[in-house]
Amino acid sequence: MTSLERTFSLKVPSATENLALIREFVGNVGSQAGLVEDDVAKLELAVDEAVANVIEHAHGNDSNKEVTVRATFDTATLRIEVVDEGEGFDPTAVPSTPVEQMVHDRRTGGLGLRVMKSLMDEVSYEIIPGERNRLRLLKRIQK
Amino acid sequence: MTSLERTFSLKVPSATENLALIREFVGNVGSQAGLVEDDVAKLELAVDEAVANVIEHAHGNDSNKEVTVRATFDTATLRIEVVDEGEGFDPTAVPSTPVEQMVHDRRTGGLGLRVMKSLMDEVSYEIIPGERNRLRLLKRIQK
Amino acid sequence: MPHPFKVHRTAEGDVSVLHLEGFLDAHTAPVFEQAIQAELDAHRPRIVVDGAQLTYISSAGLGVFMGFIEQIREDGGDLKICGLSPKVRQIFEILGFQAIYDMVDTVPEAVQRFASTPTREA
Amino acid sequence: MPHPFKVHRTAEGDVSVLHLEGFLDAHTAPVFEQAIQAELDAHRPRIVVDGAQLTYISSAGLGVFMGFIEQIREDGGDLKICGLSPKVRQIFEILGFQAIYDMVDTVPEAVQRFASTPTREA
Ligand SMILES: Nc1ncnc2c1ncn2[C@@H]1O[C@H](COP(=O)(O)OP(=O)(O)O)[C@@H](O)[C@H]1O
Ligand SMILES: Nc1ncnc2c1ncn2[C@@H]1O[C@H](COP(=O)(O)OP(=O)(O)O)[C@@H](O)[C@H]1O
Repeated sequence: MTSLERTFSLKVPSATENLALIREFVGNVGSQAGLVEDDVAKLELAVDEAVANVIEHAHGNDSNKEVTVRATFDTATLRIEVVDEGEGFDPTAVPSTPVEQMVHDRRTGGLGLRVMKSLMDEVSYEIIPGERNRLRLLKRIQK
Repeated sequence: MTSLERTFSLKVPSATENLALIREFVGNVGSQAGLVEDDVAKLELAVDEAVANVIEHAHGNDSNKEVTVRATFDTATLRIEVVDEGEGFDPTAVPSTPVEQMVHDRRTGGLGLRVMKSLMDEVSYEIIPGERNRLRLLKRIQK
Repeated sequence: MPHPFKVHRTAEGDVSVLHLEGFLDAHTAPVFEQAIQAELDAHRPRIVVDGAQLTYISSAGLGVFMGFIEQIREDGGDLKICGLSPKVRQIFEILGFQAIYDMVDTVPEAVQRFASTPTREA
Repeated sequence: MPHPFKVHRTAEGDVSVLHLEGFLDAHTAPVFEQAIQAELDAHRPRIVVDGAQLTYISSAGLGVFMGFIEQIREDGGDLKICGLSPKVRQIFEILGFQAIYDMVDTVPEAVQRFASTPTREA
């Protein structure tokens, strides 16, 4: 008996040096799920953005905290969950400033969310203040 | 404040197709821990042997079960724990038959434990029947 | 994974060429940031970034391009990008960076652009 | 990681050469097992295993070598191993396999061994 759903999870110290390891992890799972090469690359980047935000914004670069990435796939979709224990934020309040304006303002950040949204089929946040914040990314598997 | 110890854990379906992913995981952690290249290769092989045993012997190739690999390092040592929920076994009862005899008997297995022991600095089992079995591998980090 | 990202500097006349190699992410972006800052500190604002060996870029890397371009142009220079693989270029384009940066195929082409159009309107 | 291991077959007279490529572990060992079984089924027990492109081997792969050698020699053939990288060869040696298998550097050398010493005492 084999169920159709497969779950993989990875927990690492909350530090940017682990982004490479996390990309390899989701890349491997993505390949195993049957994503085409181009979609594997998109998945790696979207998860990198998600985890980089947790490390910086939710965990304030405290490497004693941990980041958990969970990946689940069946034949149709691959879903990723990234959970943090930070204070949460209002993703709808993140402004979609044009890049020309951001350049003018000499911004060095503020691009992560839009990258995720353009690479994934669905991006959603579940924010439970003071408890946990969960970002879900979904990629449909091309047949 | 940064503690000296770093812990990484990976949980995947108990199936041999995940051995490659597990090797990459421990390889990445081993490099980050500061193991020399040759020791990283030894670590990958030892963990592969440990997990292959769990998949085959403890979990009977049931991919609905899960394997957890935990890696912890400080500046001196890298420790790996592989936990299974199988029936356990008596590692001291595994015979150390000479390979010449095994060849004669047309054995296709029985080499995993000796591979682990020759590659790692310490190999120990903690068997709690009916509860969980934990294999620990330890590799000292060369300075 | 030791040293997943490197910057190697060469020069063509008064144009500095920064050759990027490997993975440019939130972990390695500070290395790139320092390399550009070093050019500005040395009053060399004519910069070509050669991405031929750049395997990967995330928004943290793109943020370095975004944060410096105004300063570079104010200093009378520009930053031109060349050699991006289709995979990496795609990420620049998702964010509309082709409207802001000169992107060409090769280092000589990028250096040549400084002769024809020394600075570009920001 | 699709297709991490492959076996490619060539022949030199009545010697079959199996070229292994990639990662030979508990997942991929059955592929190697079937390749050897196919030689025995076709009554071609003179086998060279070329490991020049073999990146990795675990005990599951070594077990294939161990399980077949008696049958191969009984059938009047032998299995000779060539081209192993130092990293892979080290694993064979940890287990004392050099006492059981002829291990040489190149495919021609391995094929040549069949001319000089057609079968080896098991
Ligand atoms: N996991 C998170 N926890 C708290 N705040 C977050 C989180 N993710 C994103 N944010 C907030 O949303 C903003 C926009 O994020 P993003 O588009 O990824 O750009 P950047 O991270 O470069 O600032 C961040 O600056 C931060 O304030
Ligand atoms: N995690 C485990 N659970 C139960 N039995 C095990 C486990 N690991 C090893 N064994 C037993 O020990 C034996 C020797 O293991 P090993 O030396 O790795 O060779 P192999 O796995 O190829 O048989 C196995 O055949 C099995 O009976």
